[in-house]
Amino acid sequence: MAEIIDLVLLAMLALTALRVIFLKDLFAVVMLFGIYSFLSALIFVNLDAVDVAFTEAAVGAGISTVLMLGTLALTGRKEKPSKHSSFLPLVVVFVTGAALIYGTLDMPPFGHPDNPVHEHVAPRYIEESPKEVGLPNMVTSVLASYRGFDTLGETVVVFSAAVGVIALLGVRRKEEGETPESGLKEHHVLRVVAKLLIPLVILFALYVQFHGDFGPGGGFQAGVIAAAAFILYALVYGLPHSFAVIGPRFLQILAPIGVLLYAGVGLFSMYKGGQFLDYNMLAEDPIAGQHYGIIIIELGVGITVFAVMLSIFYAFASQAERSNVQ
Amino acid sequence: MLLLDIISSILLIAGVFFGLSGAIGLFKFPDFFTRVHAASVTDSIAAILIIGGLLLQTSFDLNTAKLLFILLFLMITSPTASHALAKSARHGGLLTLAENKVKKQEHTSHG
Amino acid sequence: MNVWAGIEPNQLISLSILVPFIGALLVVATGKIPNLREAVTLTTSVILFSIVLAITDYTFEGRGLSLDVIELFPGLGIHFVVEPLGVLFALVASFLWIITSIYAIGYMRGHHEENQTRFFCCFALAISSVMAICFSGNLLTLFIFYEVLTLSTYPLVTHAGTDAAKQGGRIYLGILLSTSIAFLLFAVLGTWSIAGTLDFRAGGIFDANANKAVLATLLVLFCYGIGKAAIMPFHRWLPAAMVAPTPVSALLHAVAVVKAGVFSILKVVIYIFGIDGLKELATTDIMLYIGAATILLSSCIAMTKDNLKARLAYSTVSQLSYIVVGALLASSVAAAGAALHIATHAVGKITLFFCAGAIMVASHKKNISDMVGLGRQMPLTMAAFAIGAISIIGLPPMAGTWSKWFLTIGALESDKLIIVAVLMISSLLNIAYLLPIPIKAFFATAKPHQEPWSWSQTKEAPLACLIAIGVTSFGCLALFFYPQPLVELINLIPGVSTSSNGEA
Amino acid sequence: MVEQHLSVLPILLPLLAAPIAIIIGRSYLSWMVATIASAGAFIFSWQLLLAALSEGVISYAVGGWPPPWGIELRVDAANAFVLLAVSSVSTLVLLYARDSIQKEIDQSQHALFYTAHLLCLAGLSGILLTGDAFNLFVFLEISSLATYTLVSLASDRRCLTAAFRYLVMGTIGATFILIGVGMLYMKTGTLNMLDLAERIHVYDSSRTINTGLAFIMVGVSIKLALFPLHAWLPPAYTHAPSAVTAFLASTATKVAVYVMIRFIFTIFGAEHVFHEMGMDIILMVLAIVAIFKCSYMATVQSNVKTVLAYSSVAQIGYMVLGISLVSVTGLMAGMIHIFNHALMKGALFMAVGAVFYRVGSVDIKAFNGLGRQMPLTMAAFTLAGLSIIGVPLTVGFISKWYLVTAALEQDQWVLAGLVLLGSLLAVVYIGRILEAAYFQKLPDNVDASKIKEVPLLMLIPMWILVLANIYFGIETSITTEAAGSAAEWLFQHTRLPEVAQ
Amino acid sequence: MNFILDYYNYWIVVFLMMAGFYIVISANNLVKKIVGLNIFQTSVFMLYISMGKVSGGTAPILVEGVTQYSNPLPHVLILTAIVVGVATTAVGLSLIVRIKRAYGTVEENEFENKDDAI
Repeated sequence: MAEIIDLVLLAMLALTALRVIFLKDLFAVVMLFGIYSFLSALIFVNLDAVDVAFTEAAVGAGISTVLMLGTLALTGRKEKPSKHSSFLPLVVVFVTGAALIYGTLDMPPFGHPDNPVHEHVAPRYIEESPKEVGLPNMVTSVLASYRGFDTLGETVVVFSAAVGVIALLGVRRKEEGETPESGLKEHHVLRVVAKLLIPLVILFALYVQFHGDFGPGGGFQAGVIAAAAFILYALVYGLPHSFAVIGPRFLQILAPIGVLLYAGVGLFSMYKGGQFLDYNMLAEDPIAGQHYGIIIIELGVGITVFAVMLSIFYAFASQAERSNVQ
Repeated sequence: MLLLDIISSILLIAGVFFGLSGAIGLFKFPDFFTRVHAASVTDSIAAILIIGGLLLQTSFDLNTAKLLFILLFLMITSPTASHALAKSARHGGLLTLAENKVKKQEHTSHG
Repeated sequence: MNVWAGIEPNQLISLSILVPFIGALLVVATGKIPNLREAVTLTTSVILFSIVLAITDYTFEGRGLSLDVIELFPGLGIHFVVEPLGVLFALVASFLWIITSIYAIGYMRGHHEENQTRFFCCFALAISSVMAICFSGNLLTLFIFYEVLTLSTYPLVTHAGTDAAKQGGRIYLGILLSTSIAFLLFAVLGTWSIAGTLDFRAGGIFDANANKAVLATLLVLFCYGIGKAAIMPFHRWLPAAMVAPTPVSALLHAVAVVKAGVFSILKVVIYIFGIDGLKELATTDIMLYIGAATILLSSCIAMTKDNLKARLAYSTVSQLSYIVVGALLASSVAAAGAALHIATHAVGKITLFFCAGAIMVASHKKNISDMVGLGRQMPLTMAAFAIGAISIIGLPPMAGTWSKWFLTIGALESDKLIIVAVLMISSLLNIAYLLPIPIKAFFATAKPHQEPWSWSQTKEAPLACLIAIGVTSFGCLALFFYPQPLVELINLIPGVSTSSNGEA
Repeated sequence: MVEQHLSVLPILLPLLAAPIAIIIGRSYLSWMVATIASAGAFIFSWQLLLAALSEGVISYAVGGWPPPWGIELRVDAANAFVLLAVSSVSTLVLLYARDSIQKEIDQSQHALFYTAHLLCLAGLSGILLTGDAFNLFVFLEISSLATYTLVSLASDRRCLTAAFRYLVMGTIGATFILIGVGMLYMKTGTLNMLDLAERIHVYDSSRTINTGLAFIMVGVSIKLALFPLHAWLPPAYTHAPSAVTAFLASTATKVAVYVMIRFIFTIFGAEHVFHEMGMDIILMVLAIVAIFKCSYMATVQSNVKTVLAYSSVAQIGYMVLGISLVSVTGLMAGMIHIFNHALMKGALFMAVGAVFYRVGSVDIKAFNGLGRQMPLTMAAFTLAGLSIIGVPLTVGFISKWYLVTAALEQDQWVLAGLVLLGSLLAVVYIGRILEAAYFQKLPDNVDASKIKEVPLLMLIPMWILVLANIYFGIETSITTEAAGSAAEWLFQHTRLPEVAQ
Repeated sequence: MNFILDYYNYWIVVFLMMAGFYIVISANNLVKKIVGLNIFQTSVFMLYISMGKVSGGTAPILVEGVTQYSNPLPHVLILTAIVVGVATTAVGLSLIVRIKRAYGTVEENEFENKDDAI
């Protein structure tokens, strides 16, 4: 059964990808990309990767698509027909593809439980992590504890993305802004519904943030969702209003604070005499220590991701407004 | 128990049917507004039916609550979305089929 | 006479390199006051000469001096050793530096040259690196200071700063750097990887079972890598460098650069391959004949040149090949001749260049065709020119005689009659392109009718120049009548002797 | 305390300083923070190198989880040596940047610049120190993102397209590495490098492993701009701000070279890569082509930064050549050149940046007559240029010496000759610039009074690097020992092909 | 048949990767390049996730009575990789916006011939 669903989804993915290649209308291309990543999220669910699916849906189908649309708003939605021949790319792609296919031939068969992947390192995660870390969600315990350094790096990546976007686009300060004519004034229904939804969304974000230890979710997803709430607010009520709620400068403080929070946990454990990010040191009882550590660092991740996503959106949106004003 | 299963599967099948019909309509219908109409069929009635079917599958625990929440959200959001679409299309100056007809006639009568 | 007795002998080496270096710094420091600056130059050169003399004494006493500076690579570093050949070169260089600086002072002032401070500074630097080359104890040291010499003389060549100067400088640097990096460094590294050492050792450093073909290649690489020896086809830089002011030409073509080249070749032949080892290499003869060809060809080219300095330059090319040939003849006597030729050619050629410079300063004449009857104007200069010319040609009673004599004997000894013939023919060619200049200057008459000669019409170069010319031309004579010290020195070189039957 | 955490501190310091720098937001203060952090990283990496030389290898289990379950930082002579080069250059560049970016980057973005620089430093250090294949990918992305930002900070609009091209190429490269690592993981079930090395040999002949190797090699080659994949480098280095170029040219590609060394020798084993896959031939050919093609390209450019950029690609060729010789000496030559080239290129680009600071252009015409106007800067440029050429008593000579010796060890006479011929092209492209500086007259339209020496804060780092060029060219024991023991370490812990034994 | 069942997943994923890769290197419009980049990366993620799958296993969240879990490690790696991907996308897109402002176009061949090559 699972295989069939898998196959169907993969087929749909292939069709989407092909369409993307040949379509010239960039708006449609971006939309198809949204669909593409949503489909892949479904595949991830089908392959038991619920956390990944969650993230992919939130990021690929969500943030990325929004950003791309924002870019299109500034760059125009038509792709010009290109003259240069697509022969060389085809050759490159075929060679690479052939190499990959060649590589797959010795791959362990799909889904067999005795593949080396399931034999060597993973078993400890599956068997020991509930005892060592004490979380039912192994993904979270591996993510936050065993490979916490990776996640610190991930947070820093997000942070540096924010640095890059701000450096490139900057964020128009509120004070220089003109009268808040942006937003969707006349859509009364929308405004009401948005008012209704935003608190719920934020609530949900908090749920995801702190329930991540037990079910799918965690700081990253939570951050994205919370950011989505504010993006909705900004879309409906206009940038100036959302600037009034959370200003870009504040976000610029918030994002690094998340990183510092994360790294601070590591430093504290070092101060306690353990290795960097050794949560066992945070409390007398190692399990409790793991809990504290994971909650705090997830919080750090959440804060950073929220701040970064929102300020990236601000950057793009204020660009769009600037071009509207002009 | 069996009864519940039967009902739920009926609901599900019905939901799937409406979903499909909505999709077909989305392709087949002539202009924007009619298409929005078809689409909204998908995300209103079809969604309700499917979630209802799923509700009957659950053993009335946390999942049930979650499903109900999802239903609630859909009930709020999807009509709003269709409304927003249509409204902005209207603002964009898009006309319905009928209006188009009228316009054409005016053209012919004038010219 | 040894004023340096107080100093630890080995330190004399570092002194001989540091003194000119410090001199250079002082020159820069005193650049504002020309007289002081020139005084610095002169004193430095005198001090240097005395140091070299002291070193010579130790050498005659048979005390080998050596000095380890720093280790660049495991078991290999900058290392200095005093050996007779180096001492010979050092003597020539340091002595002629005194003369050249006397001359240069007169010339530069008489010629109103620009930025003379840079000139004297680089001059001293060049001498310092020459000293380092003389006493270099291994190939690496030799190579390093060979490059330093190239770089420090580059500003001298481009001194004028004109486009011509830049062009000449480009060729000069281009050829010397390229050959040294592409061939010489390659050869050095090859030697290092084969022999495992780069020290200069009597009788060579390669063991008997080293691959002869590779060694033969190495020899070729060395001969061409040492571009300063100006073996054809890598001789272009020498005429190109003629744009430099005359003292520079004197330094380059008589003292420092070219001699450093042939000296390096001699060093390589004697201490890396070993004169006996040379006999077994296939390429020795090839290079030998290339050298011989260089002798003849460049002599012929020299004849076609009307510009005096250009002609002298080509004559230098041919004279250098004498030394190369002497080295490659693989006979002890020929090697001795080659070594001696370093000295004799130095004095001879420097005289000629001094004269050329003097003529340029005094009468602003560059071309030989204009110098007809110049003897009436500058009799002393022209007389000196004649002396130098005869010495270069190798006729008694001039110094050149001896070196050519030994070379010829060496050629006969290793019965290479062709080389003998080449030497003879080239001497004739020398006569043909050098002697006419003074002869025309004295006896040919520029104007059909002219009043009898009197001192009144003389218009000689500045006194400083004349003194220098006098000293060098006297040197040409002196070295003919009293060559013994040099000869003894040469006989100290292992495997080299002036007596035809081999042992010193 | 410090000793215990020595191997994580060089990453941690810049990583913590970056957020602080952006919170501060003031140009001067964030500069202070960045410089102090980088200097601290330098000190720690120095101690780290000493420790690695004495102890051989230092393993640090992040989070207290033993490898292969946790992420391990694994320090040996090789990465400690490269780390030292990176952190020292970073510190000098930060000193230099203070004045340099005044002219090139808008005041409001200085804090962002320092933050990005710190992030880049942290990423590079992470790449060097980590012992985990996937963690390496993460830090690679940190440094890359920071790099794209840094490149795009320049005022010239062409920096944008350059940065974008860099971004696309870099991401493709990173994704290739990701694919390769995935294939290794799929076969071995582990990501820890040492564990990989042990388990991988079971599958030496496996097509999956070989494909993984191929993809990793291609990905890394993009990152280190090996010859056919170098298209992104010249524009990026040309249009980035001078301080950025000085930093990137002397660190980023070097780290990529290290990654290649690490993957070849530690993970796959030289025996497999070179002997069975025959990669040494491929690398050697590419390196030779790179040396000649790109040195030639350098001789025909008019923009001096482009000249130096192409020369960098050529110099990378020398490093890869050293690796491809598959001998301790060859690898040592490569490692030494990583360090030495950092010194040369850092100094050269700093000098060029100084020229831009005064003249406002880096076209070769802009150098006309600068020999008189900016004597110190041009002297620095000259010395560093001689070092690139490989003149004795400079570091360039040392690198070349070892490279050629390594070639001759294996009787590769032709190769040795080619290396030396390649350096002749350096004579040409450096010579052109020097000639302009010393023999051309200053153009009449600029007034000589404006063109004077740059501030001391720019000259000092420049000259520190130049003097290092000469010092390490004479007192070679330090670099030789470090690089030598690094090379030996790598060779002891890899399975060797016969040729090297 | 069994062979195909074992590998069809990998093959389709490879096809998807190559589709994305082709878009990246062939597209002339920068936005489309970025889209291709995302498709490329997402497909690579799928490769990882597929290797973590254990047929008959469930999501790696502890539940009583379940013994067969899928491998959590690839999930963790891909969570990180997704974040990296979106970060790159954001920077790339903002570069595109700036390029549009500086050159007035986002078609590669158009702005390339607006400047001299390097």
